Amino acid sequence: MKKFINDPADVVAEALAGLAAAHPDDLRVDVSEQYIARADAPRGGKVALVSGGGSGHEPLHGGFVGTGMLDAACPGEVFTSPVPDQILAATKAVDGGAGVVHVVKNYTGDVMNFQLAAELAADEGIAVETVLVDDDVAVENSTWTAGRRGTGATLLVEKIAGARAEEGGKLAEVAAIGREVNTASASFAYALTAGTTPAAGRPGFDLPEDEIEVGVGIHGEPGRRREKLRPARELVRSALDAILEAKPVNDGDQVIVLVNGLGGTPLLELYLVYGEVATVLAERGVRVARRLVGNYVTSLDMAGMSLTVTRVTDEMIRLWDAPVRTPGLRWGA
Amino acid sequence: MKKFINDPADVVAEALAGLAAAHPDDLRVDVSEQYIARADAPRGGKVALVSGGGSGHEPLHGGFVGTGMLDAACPGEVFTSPVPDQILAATKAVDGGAGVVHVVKNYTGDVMNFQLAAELAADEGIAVETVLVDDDVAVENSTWTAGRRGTGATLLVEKIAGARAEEGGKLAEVAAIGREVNTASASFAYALTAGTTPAAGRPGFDLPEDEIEVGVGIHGEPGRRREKLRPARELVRSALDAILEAKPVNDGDQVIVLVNGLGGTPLLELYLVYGEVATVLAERGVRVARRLVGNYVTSLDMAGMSLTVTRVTDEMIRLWDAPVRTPGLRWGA
Amino acid sequence: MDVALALAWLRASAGAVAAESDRLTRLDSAIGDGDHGVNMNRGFAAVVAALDATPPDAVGALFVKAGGTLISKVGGASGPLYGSALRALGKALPPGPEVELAALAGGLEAGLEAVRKLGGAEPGDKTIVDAYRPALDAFEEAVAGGADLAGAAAAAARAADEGARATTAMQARKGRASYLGERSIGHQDPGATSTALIFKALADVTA
Amino acid sequence: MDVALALAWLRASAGAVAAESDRLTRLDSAIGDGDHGVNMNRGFAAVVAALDATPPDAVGALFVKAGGTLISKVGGASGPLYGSALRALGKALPPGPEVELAALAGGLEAGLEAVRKLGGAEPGDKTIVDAYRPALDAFEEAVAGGADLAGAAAAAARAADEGARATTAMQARKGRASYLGERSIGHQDPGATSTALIFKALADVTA
Ligand SMILES: Nc1ncnc2c1ncn2[C@@H]1O[C@H](COP(=O)(O)OP(=O)(O)O)[C@@H](O)[C@H]1O
Ligand SMILES: Nc1ncnc2c1ncn2[C@@H]1O[C@H](COP(=O)(O)OP(=O)(O)O)[C@@H](O)[C@H]1O
Ligand SMILES: [Mg+2]
Ligand SMILES: [Mg+2]
Ligand SMILES: [Mg+2]
Ligand SMILES: [Mg+2]
Repeated sequence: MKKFINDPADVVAEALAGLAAAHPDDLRVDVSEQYIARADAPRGGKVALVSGGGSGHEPLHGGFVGTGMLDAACPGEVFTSPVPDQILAATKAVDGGAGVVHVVKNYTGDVMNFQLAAELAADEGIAVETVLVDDDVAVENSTWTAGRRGTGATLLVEKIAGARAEEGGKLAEVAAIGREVNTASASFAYALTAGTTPAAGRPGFDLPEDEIEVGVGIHGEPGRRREKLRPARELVRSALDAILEAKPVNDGDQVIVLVNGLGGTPLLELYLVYGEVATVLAERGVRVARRLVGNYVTSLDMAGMSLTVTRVTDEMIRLWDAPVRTPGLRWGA
Repeated sequence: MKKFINDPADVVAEALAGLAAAHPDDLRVDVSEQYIARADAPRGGKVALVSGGGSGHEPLHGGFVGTGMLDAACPGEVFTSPVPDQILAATKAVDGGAGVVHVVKNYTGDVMNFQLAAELAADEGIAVETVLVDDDVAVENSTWTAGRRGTGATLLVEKIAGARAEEGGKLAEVAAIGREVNTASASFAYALTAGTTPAAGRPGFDLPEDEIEVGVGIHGEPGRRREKLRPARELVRSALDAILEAKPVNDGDQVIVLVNGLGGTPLLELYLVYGEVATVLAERGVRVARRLVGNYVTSLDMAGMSLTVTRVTDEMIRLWDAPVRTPGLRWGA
Repeated sequence: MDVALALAWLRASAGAVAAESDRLTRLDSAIGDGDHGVNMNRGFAAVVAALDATPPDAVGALFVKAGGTLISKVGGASGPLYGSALRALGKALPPGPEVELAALAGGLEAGLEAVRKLGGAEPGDKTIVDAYRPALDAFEEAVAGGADLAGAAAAAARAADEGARATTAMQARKGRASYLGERSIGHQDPGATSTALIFKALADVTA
Repeated sequence: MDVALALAWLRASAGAVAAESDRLTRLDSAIGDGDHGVNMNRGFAAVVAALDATPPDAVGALFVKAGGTLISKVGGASGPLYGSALRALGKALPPGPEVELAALAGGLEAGLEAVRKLGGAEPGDKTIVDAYRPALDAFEEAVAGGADLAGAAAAAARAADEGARATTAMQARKGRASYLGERSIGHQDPGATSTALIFKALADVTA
């Protein structure tokens, strides 16, 4: 394993220190409690958004803390959900009295740790609403699984619900639009290589030179099946078939599309992929209102990509367009 | 080789089509002449900035076209400089009558092709100033080399000179500040792995599991030497030694720092690296006025990183802070 | 079981988890995200450190503290699950520096109940439950048959190990491994494996 | 040399470059950026296509067109260098559908001069010049010694190949390979190698 790190055990803490040093004006990083908060939090009367999950998905979530998006993020160890103490500390630190929304990706560990934290927060009199993100349609049979994973749609939920909170939305409203965005979203991912966690020191799986993993999540876990590598245009078509079957989009509906790299895929390829996505969606009469292309919800250095399609209302587009000022996503500010 | 592409020969053209589809309002992509221009170019009376180089360095340069930065970019084939025809076409397309600045990275191919293009543009009555970027201090002996390579500082030159042009700077002024930024900059890079060009289909070089290339450029070429992998804090210290020796920074001077991933390095590691940089610079009494951490000047999927330190004036900081609205860099707009 | 034995059990568990950390992580790489060994190791090392710092003087309090430490330090699925199990075990025990065998059996039952409540896993889902359930059955059967703690723990350890091995043939229905569908078959479950290590540690310290 | 022969030469060069494309790229991977074969192939394929589309009726015009096509299609260092060389060769030739041997020798000299002027490389810098210079010397010497085009081309091809081989021992002072410092020693220069292919193509079509 070759990485720009010191001791593998210190990666998360040291990266957090670097994030703090890199954004002294915008972020406040509590290194001992291990959370990242907006420098101006808590803001009285504003609903706060807290998210978190394993590290290794950067810029998610720490890179999405700031005006118009998250109030705090709790990074766990690499690919390991944060612990309740951390989540509770972050929740208390950013609560402005109007309640806190927890944005939780649907993984057993995240769900349980956030649930424990929410119970503790409730004990301290903080109103918490949880928005569960489960957009990954590669997970097919929910009676045989822990349910669909939360992946790319997390960015959309955090951006759109974050904008609603920023403009003064109430706790129930912020949570409601977050849930609507999740319901309207579907994602599908491919991996060409596995990522390497600093602690394990070797790739999560080995793939022959001509095979890919189909339907992977963002934790280096293998996918549903292996297939031979195919041209990008075929992979895009298969992924969009799965996405549009799970969450149908009607003629004339508007969508936001996220073409997301899993960390080791060059932007050159992601733009090529977006070109294929645009072609297929145009064929099907889907109107792409907004799109984002880049490495946003990553899996360390995995070469791979995910597609997310979210059917959006005009209201969601308005909130998507609202100013955002975070290390990982910024416009209008 | 596993990549999200169709035919390797079509990668650049198809990625360009994807870029065009992804930014319909902001960019105008001429697929046949192969350049990317601001949708609102030419702007009468504004000095235009044109850059370009091989593809595979995204978001450089195409991702830096937009308000406050480049007016046009010419992507060549992967790692191959663009041809004069392309550069001439882009230069003519964005010339607003106030002249055009060519930002050229110091590689034999880029220099020659831009030189031929500048001669052709002059023949057509367009005033062209060339700003040569050569910040890579890993290239030591210039009588034995083609001179220092242009790497990370290109982003700073394009941002700061682009801001000067946006606010109405004259041709000579825009070129002058671009050259000053270059002179004030030094960069140094390490590679952990080689990138794979779609056409070659295999990594540019092989590295044992415990060795790194020291002093690489951004084209997958091997560096000055190989070394054993060392902890990030030592690599950072060595790189900053080379940088500060080449371009001394005095106590109290202000700098902008770029911690740049070469494409396959997770943000987690880049932030960790920034933490080390901040520590070393603080020890040396250097004031970091601004910093940027991410994958900006890449070498396909190479796992690697470069550090760039630019000694800046207050004027440069003002121009750095000015609004920019491009696919790859955006703030204040 | 007295405080010293409870402490010895957790220490032995920490040692076993440390020694087998790579194996747990490898199992988790095959059908999960490759962190189970690291997670367990971090958690049990913290448990030992916390108990060493301020050793509780009641068995129940000791397990409550151990469970709370796991919850605070591990994260992931295993942190809340093992943490809640130990907390429930501790809370179910009568106060005092020593507890009877029957009380311990009841506490272990409460621990399993906590895992089931939090994670919703049934036997056969390829989880911790598939080692914990048979271990507890064997423990209770041995106790009913008149065995002492050593005998019951030995029976439980054997059953836990068999249970863990039996997960190889199962298709996961809970946790990350479930995303693999049929591909989860053929690999032993990391969590069931660490559960077997913990029951073996109990057998070792009581033997 | 008449138009047909000039065309045959460029066709043969295109064929050689295509056949050796992988080797050129491999050489360029060792000390450059791994695109020389692809670059040359793209360029010469375009040259053949352009000349097939509208065949010029003068030798000079043919080379000017070929050079312009390389400049327009290749990019990198080799595009402007080879392109300028062919343009200069073409411009130096007298008009008409056929040129004398002496004029061709002069044209080749002008081509080398263009490479030197644009790239500034000296012999020994490990570039195109290290195959081109000795090839031209051998060509001129053969012509001075009374050889015909076939004889001169054969001598040039041999010298170019030797010159290309000799670059292996050199440390690069120009182009990307120069960044490697001493590590550039021990690898044959891709550009010198493609120059040798082009002179061999001339020998082949005139033999
Ligand atoms: N719902 C559940 N109930 C019981 N055990 C579970 C459940 N989900 C996961 N597990 C156990 O957790 C183990 C994985 O733990 P670990 O790797 O530490 O956490 P994570 O899956 O979050 O990375 C699995 O092998 C499984 O035995
Ligand atoms: N200044 C120069 N003068 C002559 N030849 C040069 C010069 N610089 C580079 N070359 C030649 O160009 C070759 C590389 O060409 P190519 O790989 O196509 O371009 P690039 O280096 O831009 O990728 C080198 O092997 C060398 O022979
Ligand atoms: Mg985990
Ligand atoms: Mg090149
Ligand atoms: Mg795990
Ligand atoms: Mg090359």
